[in-house]
Amino acid sequence: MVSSEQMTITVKFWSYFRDYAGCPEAAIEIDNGATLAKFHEIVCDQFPKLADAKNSTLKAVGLEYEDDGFVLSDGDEVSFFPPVQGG
Amino acid sequence: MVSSEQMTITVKFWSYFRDYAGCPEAAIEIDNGATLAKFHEIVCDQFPKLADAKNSTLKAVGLEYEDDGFVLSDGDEVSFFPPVQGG
Amino acid sequence: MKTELTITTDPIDEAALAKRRVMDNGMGAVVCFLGVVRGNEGNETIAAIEYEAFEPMARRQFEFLFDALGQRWPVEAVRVVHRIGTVPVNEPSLWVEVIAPHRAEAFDACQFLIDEMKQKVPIWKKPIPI
Amino acid sequence: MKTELTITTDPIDEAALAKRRVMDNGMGAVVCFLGVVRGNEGNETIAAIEYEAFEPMARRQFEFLFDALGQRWPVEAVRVVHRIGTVPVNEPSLWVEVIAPHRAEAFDACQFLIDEMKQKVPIWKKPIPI
Repeated sequence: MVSSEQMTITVKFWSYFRDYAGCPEAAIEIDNGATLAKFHEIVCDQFPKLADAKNSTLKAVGLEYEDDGFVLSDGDEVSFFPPVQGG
Repeated sequence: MVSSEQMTITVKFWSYFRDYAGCPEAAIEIDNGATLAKFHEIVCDQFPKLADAKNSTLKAVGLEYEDDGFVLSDGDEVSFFPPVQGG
Repeated sequence: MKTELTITTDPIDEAALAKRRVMDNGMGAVVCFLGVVRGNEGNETIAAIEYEAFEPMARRQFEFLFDALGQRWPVEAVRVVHRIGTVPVNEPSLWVEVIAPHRAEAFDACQFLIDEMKQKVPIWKKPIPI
Repeated sequence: MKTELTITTDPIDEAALAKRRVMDNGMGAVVCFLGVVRGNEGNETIAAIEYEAFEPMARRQFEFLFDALGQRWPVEAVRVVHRIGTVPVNEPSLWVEVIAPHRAEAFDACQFLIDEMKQKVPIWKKPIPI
């Protein structure tokens, strides 16, 4: 159960980050008001292989890129992925 | 009749230079060893409207551009035309 | 500016795309780019590339790029087709078309779109060995 | 480098040209350019442009440009179609295709060819009023 000081954030992993995490997505509990940077740290603690790619990780909330300072809200859907390679 | 000190050069006019000259081509007699520059002068004397466009005239001998210093030979085919506009 | 974005597992049909082109009388330049899967990736010989897209985000990011392009150049229309799934060697994975009044802006806008796409649009590739 | 030059009074058939394309497995980029007759030339509204070519010299000059291009970029193939005679507004007068391993060189080589063509190849245009 989530306490009133915590929120649930869904994180999706794309491309080989899915292999690193071992799953396509996860629901993570985190303190209210946490930033995207803090969330990233927590996810890296839980999925250590993602920590190795931390500096090259691209981060989106919903359908848009967001900076580390972005303050998450309960129910946000975060995506972590490696550099894109379209074309 | 062409004397042995003279040669015959054919000149072709392209695009609106044909209208300026009033004909698509002409055979011109000129001294042996004349340069393309000298030939151009003589053609401009004969077709005065071409003299107005003298500085923007492009000059070819056969199928290649040549400089004013190019020395003509008997039977050469010269082309004079305005700036090209392909595409 | 007219825009058309297709993200599909179907092969890219250039002839059909050319036939559907509609352009204004004031337009003088069409630039098309095809990105084609090469038979080697690094030192490895491959059979195909598998493209994966986070499609809703890819669509949003393409919209941003179309907006940026339209603010910068007087382009009449942009069409993009990105094939995803398995794309065999020698087949196109990307087709981009830009229609503009003049040549220079059509080339610049087309290259801008591809450059930016390769930075922003969440599509990834995985080489499939022979 | 493979080259193909067509100077013709026939309309340019993009779909047929696309179908006839053959490219090596090492090639990753195709850039096509279409130059289309605009409905106005300066301030004048026109119906068509009449293109005139000094064709043997145009062919020779294109050969020089193909040679220069091949020395500068690792291009596999260049195809050029220039329509001459009367080309109605909204129809293409020029089609250029460059095939190369990578995008940047395909774009650069294609633009080089068109820029140089507009300086060197003896083709002229005359607007046909409505």
